[in-house]
Amino acid sequence: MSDDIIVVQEEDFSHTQLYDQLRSYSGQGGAIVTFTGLVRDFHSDENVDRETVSGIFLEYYPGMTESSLKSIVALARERWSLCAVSVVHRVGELQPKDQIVFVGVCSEHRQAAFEASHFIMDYLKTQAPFWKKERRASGDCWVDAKTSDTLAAQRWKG
Amino acid sequence: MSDDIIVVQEEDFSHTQLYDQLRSYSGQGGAIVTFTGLVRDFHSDENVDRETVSGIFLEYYPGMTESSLKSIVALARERWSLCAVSVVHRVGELQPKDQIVFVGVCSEHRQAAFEASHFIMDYLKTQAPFWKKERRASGDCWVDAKTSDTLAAQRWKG
Amino acid sequence: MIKVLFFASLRDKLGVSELAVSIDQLTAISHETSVEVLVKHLSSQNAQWGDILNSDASLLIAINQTMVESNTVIHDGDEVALFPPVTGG
Amino acid sequence: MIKVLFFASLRDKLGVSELAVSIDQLTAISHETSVEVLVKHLSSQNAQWGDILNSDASLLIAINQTMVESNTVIHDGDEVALFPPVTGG
Repeated sequence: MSDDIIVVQEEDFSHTQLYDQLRSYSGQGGAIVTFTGLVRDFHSDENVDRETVSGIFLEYYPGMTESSLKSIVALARERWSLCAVSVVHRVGELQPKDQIVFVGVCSEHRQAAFEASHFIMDYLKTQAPFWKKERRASGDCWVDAKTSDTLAAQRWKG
Repeated sequence: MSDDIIVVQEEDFSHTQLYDQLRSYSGQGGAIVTFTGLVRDFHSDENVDRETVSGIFLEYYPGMTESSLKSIVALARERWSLCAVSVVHRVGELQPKDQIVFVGVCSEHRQAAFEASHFIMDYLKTQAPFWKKERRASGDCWVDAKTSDTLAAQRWKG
Repeated sequence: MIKVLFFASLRDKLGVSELAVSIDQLTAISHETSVEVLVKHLSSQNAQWGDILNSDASLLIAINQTMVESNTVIHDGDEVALFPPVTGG
Repeated sequence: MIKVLFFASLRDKLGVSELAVSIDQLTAISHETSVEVLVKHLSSQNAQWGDILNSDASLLIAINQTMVESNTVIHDGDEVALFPPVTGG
């Protein structure tokens, strides 16, 4: 538990290094699930056509963001038996195709690893103070929160 | 779709290389989920105490195993919109902590990537012809199929 | 003093990222110094701020870096943050 | 001829991994040459095989590398595989 990695940083992260760490902490774990989010090079929502995005800016709330991620991981550990958890989220200016976020979970069984990593991402998307501004062809624009993300997080309740 | 990687091999695989390939094939995909199964160094089921396992032997049905994996990936592609899928499964003699299986999925949204990779693993566990023999302290023993795996696969139906 | 922080689109619209409010400015409005009272105070400073703060029902609130509801009471020395729904990941 | 393959624990118990059966040996038992008839033929070869093949209701069957039910008809030249439930991953 003390080996959990929870980091907010500007620099890119090494997927290899994060995977190797999870594997080395695996203990009795036989299942590792990783999620990686990449910057997409277009914007789309229900109301507008796709538009090219040349980059994004990620803002956060230093202090609160980290403790929010820790709380989310603690919630996951209450629900599932997990050997190791890693969460890395980047902030600042990012380019299309850049890695934004990594969530990795190692557990004894695959069910727990899949569910816990999915849960952490759904909660991160709706609870952790990060805000995304897209550099669109039509100008910079703060991204609106998505109803689908709120619904995704709600389905873990009750 | 032609870029899908579906391989059965004795050699270890490089998690880094498989992840990098998924990322390079990502297209409009913003979400990559990977699952890795590791050889556990103990045996346990409901009926017996934990027992040390010094290694496993993985048998397969050359030809059928590969086509079974292809069918499972095709089923996943019918259900979810996926940019790239990779499945690598090892066979032969493996040591504790060795990587056994890799399933990686890249898709536009995280929901599809999580669900499709989970689906592929659940189907692989119950449909793909692989058989595991454990080198236990008490002697070699073919592993029994688990009811929990059958139930996990069934929950994707109907 | 109460430290008030604004983030992302809210900060851009208000044109300020941080300001200090004396607890007395809140008790002058109501003896129950809730976040709602803070918003009332800020709205009274500037008509445009009032429009911005009251038009968006989805604004989130944190006191001392923990999410709270708008009826939560603020104490002297607290750090209060107002921000739009989050969009990370 | 029909090529019959056994895998894993079933192969170990039977002591054979592959054998050839003539389609005539099946038509001698029944004109409908299903997998059940093949199992009946194999069981008649050896009492121990009979015990092994009939004791395990969970055996899986593939014809030409596709999973089938036990009432599926076998044709001359087919590859039939019998094996226990799979345990990969």
